[in-house]
Amino acid sequence: MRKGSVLVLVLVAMLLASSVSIFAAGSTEQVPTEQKSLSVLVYITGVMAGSPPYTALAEGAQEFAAANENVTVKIYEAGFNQAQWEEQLTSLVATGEYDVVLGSNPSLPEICERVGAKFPKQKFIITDAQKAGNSQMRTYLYNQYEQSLYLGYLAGLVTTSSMQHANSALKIGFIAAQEYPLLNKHMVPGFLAGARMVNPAIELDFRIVGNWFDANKAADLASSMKTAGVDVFAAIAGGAAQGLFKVAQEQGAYIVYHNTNEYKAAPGYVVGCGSMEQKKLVKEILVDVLAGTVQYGTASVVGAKEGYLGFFFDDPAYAANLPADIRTKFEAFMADVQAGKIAYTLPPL
Amino acid sequence: MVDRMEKRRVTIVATLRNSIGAVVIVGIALAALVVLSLLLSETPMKTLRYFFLGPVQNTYYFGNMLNMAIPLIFGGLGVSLAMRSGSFNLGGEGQLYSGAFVATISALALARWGSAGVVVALLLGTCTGGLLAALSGVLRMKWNTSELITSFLVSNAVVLVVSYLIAGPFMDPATNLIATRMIPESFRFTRILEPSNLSSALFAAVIAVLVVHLYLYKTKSGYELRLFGLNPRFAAYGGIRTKWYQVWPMFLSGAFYGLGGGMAIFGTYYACMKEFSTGMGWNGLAVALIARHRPGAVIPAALFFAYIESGARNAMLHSDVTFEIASIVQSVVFFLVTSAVLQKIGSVQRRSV
Amino acid sequence: MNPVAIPVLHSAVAIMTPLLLAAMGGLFTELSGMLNIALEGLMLMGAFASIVFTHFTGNMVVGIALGVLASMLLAAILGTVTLHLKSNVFITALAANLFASGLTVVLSFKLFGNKGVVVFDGIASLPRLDIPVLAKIPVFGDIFIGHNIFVYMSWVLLALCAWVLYRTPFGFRLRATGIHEQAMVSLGMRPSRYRFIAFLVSGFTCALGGAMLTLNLGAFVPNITSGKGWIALVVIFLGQKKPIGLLFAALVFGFADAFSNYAQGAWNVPADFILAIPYVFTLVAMVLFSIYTSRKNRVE
Amino acid sequence: MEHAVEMRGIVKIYPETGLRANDGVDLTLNKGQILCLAGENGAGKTTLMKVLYGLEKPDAGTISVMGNPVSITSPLQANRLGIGMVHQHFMLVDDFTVAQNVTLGKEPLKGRFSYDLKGAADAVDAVIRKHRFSIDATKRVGSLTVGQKQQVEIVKMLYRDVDILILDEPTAVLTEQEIESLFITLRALAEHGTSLILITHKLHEITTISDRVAIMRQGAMVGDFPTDSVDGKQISRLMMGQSVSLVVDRLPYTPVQHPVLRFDNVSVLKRNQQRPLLNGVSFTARSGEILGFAGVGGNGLGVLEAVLGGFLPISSGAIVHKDEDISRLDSHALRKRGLAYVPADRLQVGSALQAAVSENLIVDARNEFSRHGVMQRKKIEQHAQSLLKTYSVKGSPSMPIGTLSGGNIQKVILAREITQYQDYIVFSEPTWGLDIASSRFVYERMVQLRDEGAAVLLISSNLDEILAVSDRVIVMYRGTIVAVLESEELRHVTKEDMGAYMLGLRQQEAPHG
Repeated sequence: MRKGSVLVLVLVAMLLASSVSIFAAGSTEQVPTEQKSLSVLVYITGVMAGSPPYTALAEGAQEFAAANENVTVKIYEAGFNQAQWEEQLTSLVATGEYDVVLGSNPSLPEICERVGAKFPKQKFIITDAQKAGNSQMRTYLYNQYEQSLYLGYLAGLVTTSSMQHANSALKIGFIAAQEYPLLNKHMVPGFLAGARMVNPAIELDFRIVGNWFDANKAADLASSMKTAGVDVFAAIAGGAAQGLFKVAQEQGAYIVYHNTNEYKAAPGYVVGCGSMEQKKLVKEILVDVLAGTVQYGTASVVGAKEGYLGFFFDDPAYAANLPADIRTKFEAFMADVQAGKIAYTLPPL
Repeated sequence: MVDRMEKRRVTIVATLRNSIGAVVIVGIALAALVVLSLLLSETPMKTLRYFFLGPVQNTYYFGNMLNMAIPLIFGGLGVSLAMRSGSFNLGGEGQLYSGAFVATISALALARWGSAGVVVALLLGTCTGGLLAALSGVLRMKWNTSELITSFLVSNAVVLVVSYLIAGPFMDPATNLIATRMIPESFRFTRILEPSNLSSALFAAVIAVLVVHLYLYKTKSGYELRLFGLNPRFAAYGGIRTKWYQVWPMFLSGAFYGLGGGMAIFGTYYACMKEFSTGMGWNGLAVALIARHRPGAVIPAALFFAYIESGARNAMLHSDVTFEIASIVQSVVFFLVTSAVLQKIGSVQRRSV
Repeated sequence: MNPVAIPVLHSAVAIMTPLLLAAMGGLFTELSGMLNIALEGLMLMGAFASIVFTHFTGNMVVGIALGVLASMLLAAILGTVTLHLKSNVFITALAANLFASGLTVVLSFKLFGNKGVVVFDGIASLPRLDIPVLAKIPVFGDIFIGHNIFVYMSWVLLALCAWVLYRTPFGFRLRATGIHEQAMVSLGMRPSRYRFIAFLVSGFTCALGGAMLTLNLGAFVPNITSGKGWIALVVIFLGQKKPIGLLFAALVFGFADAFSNYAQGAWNVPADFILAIPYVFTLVAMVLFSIYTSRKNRVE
Repeated sequence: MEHAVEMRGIVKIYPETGLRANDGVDLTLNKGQILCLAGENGAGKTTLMKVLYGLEKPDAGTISVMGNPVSITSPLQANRLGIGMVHQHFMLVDDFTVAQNVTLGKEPLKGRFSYDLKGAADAVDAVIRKHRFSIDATKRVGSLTVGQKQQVEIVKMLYRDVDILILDEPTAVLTEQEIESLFITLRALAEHGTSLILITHKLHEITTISDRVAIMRQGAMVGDFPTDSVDGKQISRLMMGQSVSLVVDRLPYTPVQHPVLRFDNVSVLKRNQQRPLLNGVSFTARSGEILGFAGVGGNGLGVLEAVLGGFLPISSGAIVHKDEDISRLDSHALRKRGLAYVPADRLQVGSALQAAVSENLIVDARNEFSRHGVMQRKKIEQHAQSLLKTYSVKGSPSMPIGTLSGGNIQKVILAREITQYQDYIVFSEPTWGLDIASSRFVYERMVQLRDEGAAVLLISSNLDEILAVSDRVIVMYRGTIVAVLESEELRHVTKEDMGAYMLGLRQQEAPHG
């Protein structure tokens, strides 16, 4: 009891101290902040970790801010629960602190539309999404179908080749963390279509981890797929992709990777990486924002032709990992894609 | 007369002294937060201010905090009922999710029914949650399978199935969110604290607390349920249908989860999004345990929980605190919140039950 | 034997190992009379700390040892708060899980400037063993060979657990604590001490289970345990709280999971349904087992 | 003679209730002596012994053991000082063997870590044989009878080399034969130099076994004599402040009564057990009689209670109540037909300890106290008030029943069941652990019920009780009826005869109740 009283006293003192500090904080808040001409909110619909596009989005904005003194950036990671995205975005927008909200997710336009209705002055610029006709919003859709197409083509070349770990089965694999519309409608069909341009008999083995972090499950899946005859893999699996890299190295299988340079993740086994120029796009967008030349209300599709999707040809691993004949065929195909010579119909999202 | 005044004074003093424990817990949590902020935040003062004052700084945050408490209240009530009967329901996640899903698709199917449709849709969602939980109750009754584990397993499987249904057959083709179509306007609860998300579902939650309280303490069935929970052998001996009370409270528990899920959709989200309820089931359980299975205490426990949660979120929104730091702070609170030793500090006498 | 079955079963043996390890520690707390849902957090702590310490010390054995210590420290906090401050074990264990998931990421950021996947290049892969004796087992031999060292260690540990629980004074006292606390008190022994040790043991084995997850990959992925601690809890119950039962229960789950991995490629069924297989399979196993036990004791 | 134990001025106040359980108590125990510590329930005997055994910390007072002043803070230390205690409620782990229970906390080792199970069994077996107990060290404790379990408890202490042994109401659960052999054991122990303290409130036990008797009342020591210098009346007067006799007045038995409850060749079989739990049991309980069921624990009395209570379905045969077959009814249905029953286990079965007294009082009558599913609080309160008054229970309706003393809990249960009964009522071990005054109260009620015309079924392993109140007696052995004693025979039967039946040494031809 006596011991208890002492404890209570100590704690009450702590309580007082902390509440004083809170009020003190209230007063320090009044310190005048810099005159800001552009304040950007980068709204990450998920977490940056394990997501190259989100990381590039944030880094692009931060690098731009570093280069331009009058630009400030706040990065906010909203987490995976899409039901909470709107509420959090509303809270952020409600502060009125941000001139423009930058995001990258196909579902953001509808959320921003609703938030924007409450805050008519707020502007939104969203990549990886498509929505025209809203005067508060500007969207850029990466042509992920296209990237999957040429990565699929490369996978097709590899699986039909006589490379060391390529087998006779005409089977390629795709491991995804979870299913979502862009994946189901653009990436997976594009990947298969590209491979079938090499050989129409190629089959796709598509499997789901169930979450973005169970790398061991991804490894088990990859292992099982390998047994089933898969020799080239693609993965949209966040942190779980780590399991694929492991299996590829240990059991011998090739990987083509979307959106980022991952040759080093499994040296010798990652044979090709598609690039997505998110950072470049973000910087260009911000230049436009500063200049006041953003065409709100319009939507663009950006792909290889426009120079926002590409391939990491210049990494030495590319030349080291692939035989010359495959590279020649692939580079020719890539040139055709960039020239718009490859015919395909972009499925509706 | 004097005697009565004296009695009241003693009661007040006792109440005050008994609440010292709660103050101690809040104090330690605060202290932990201060320390953590100093360690992990670049702007600790700002962090603290948003953590503590954020949820109450304007109607928007305050309303959202109250709104967050609604499914917690329903879940907390459900778990309390199960625990009072000696059952443990670990399947809240799946029950809430499936309840929300069924309520949503029912609302979509019954779009023309108007307000009658609201009741039917919520009822269907409620029953879905209830039946899922009742399954575990039946397994326990028939073969003594641990309902704690089966409810957990059923829930895990159901979450995946519901997610499939949302992403597959029931997905709204017009949206890029993985979600069902939006429920009709006529099914949505009125917002009561614009611009926040708080809806009239709050009243339903408060009424539910009242109903559960009355049910437990004033009805024959509640009496039987409590006795079964306190001593199943005594209940059997007294002629109480023990088989029923292995199933019924589980049903109620799941039903409240399901209703909470439906309320979240009809009051806040308007469409059932994939995995929107992640964590709500567990939080409901935590609320029930903090409230020590007393329905009346579920409201303050849920508010406390929502306050901590939205304080953390506020600090994340407005200072440099990340989700992870917020969860560390929350964990410190949970380490201490049920401590009997801390709660007893200063208390006048030991209470029974 | 069916050519598909061997890789599936081989994979099942690997998948079951972290579950088995975590379940072993959980068995100690369970037998001491406490439901320990913190296995998940303890695993995560061990997973993170083991690989980080391996990275910094450059020695896997030392790394694992320190990782185990870190997990046991969290277990000690959990035990102290639960047993001495008399908190509800369920809530404190939830807190431990929350704490581990937050702390690992915060530390990962502080140490490596990265909140996501941290790849440790210098770490050698886990040694794989081919034990010739096992290969000679008819039909099933191939299933047991060529696993990493954790797999075999888990079997040794399981035997050790069984020995501790059933052949040492400590084991008897621990079990007595769970069955009849007052009997222990009446003989002058403190139940809380045995429960505390049980917490430490679960910290120990969960850390090993976690270490296998990260060291196997050579990387830390936030939340890498992704529910394995919970499944370990199911394994304890399905295994009837007996060491040998744990082995079979873990195998049931490991098999269901390996089978679902295989089935995703072989069946044309929505992946979510297939991902639900392990839970449904385990549920069915549990129900069948309880039907069996209740039949055995029924009045004719 | 040197004092084995000397306690001076022991004061123990329970902080929760402020109760002065021991108020300056002195006690001395001589070496090799058997001391009976006598007193009513709640007199403070158990508390005093718990202080001696290190389970309770005294607020004042000194203790010396073998002439040395000591402070005993834990049972472990008490063991080290050579003090052992056998609790009234067994502290045994059912899943362990006898040897494992006995050695728990003091296990023999093989090597440095390994528990020497074989060694433990041998060591325990040696203790068992030395003191001529009749238990098997390798048997699971869960499969033992109550008497055997008590032997395990005593062995547990002897294994620890105690020379001062405290036994808390050791005979409460034992049969006559078991008590007899227990006393022989205790005598032998005393002759070997062990000093013993027996807590009891049974007069004849005090006179049979003890060398000295110390009597407590309301937390104070009120007398301490060599046993041969006092008589039963004096002791009982000191214990209760007045003398109470257990003999109950009653009307003579009139045999022409109508049948109420009939068992017709009832058997209970369990799948995993070889021997049937009940084997072809037939009897008829008639109105206006007390039908006693005697037997040693583990021979079917408990099973009979479970069957009567509707907890255990029967495998074959029939149970008939008022010409209706009730064999298949569970306790819910039986209660609806008016079953009233006082269970043996009043804490685990007969009450919900954390629920209020008033809630405990209406469990089988809850329909009468609710309308349209809503409980009628006022009515329940009044009902409780009046019953508490009638049965002179010390306590209030809103208190959790667990805060009452054992005797008062039993009174609440009696009150509830007696108000509820319609034409038959089952009493199982109704006075287990109760003091004389409370026991007498129970007997009076039973006789009153019988005189009112109820069929009273009394299941008891206490032979004195059976013989004191039964009109007819059925003796059970291994699940079968071995003897039926009609009221005529009961007058002549000796305890030894009964014991022979109960132990299966003798059997009537084709007994039929």
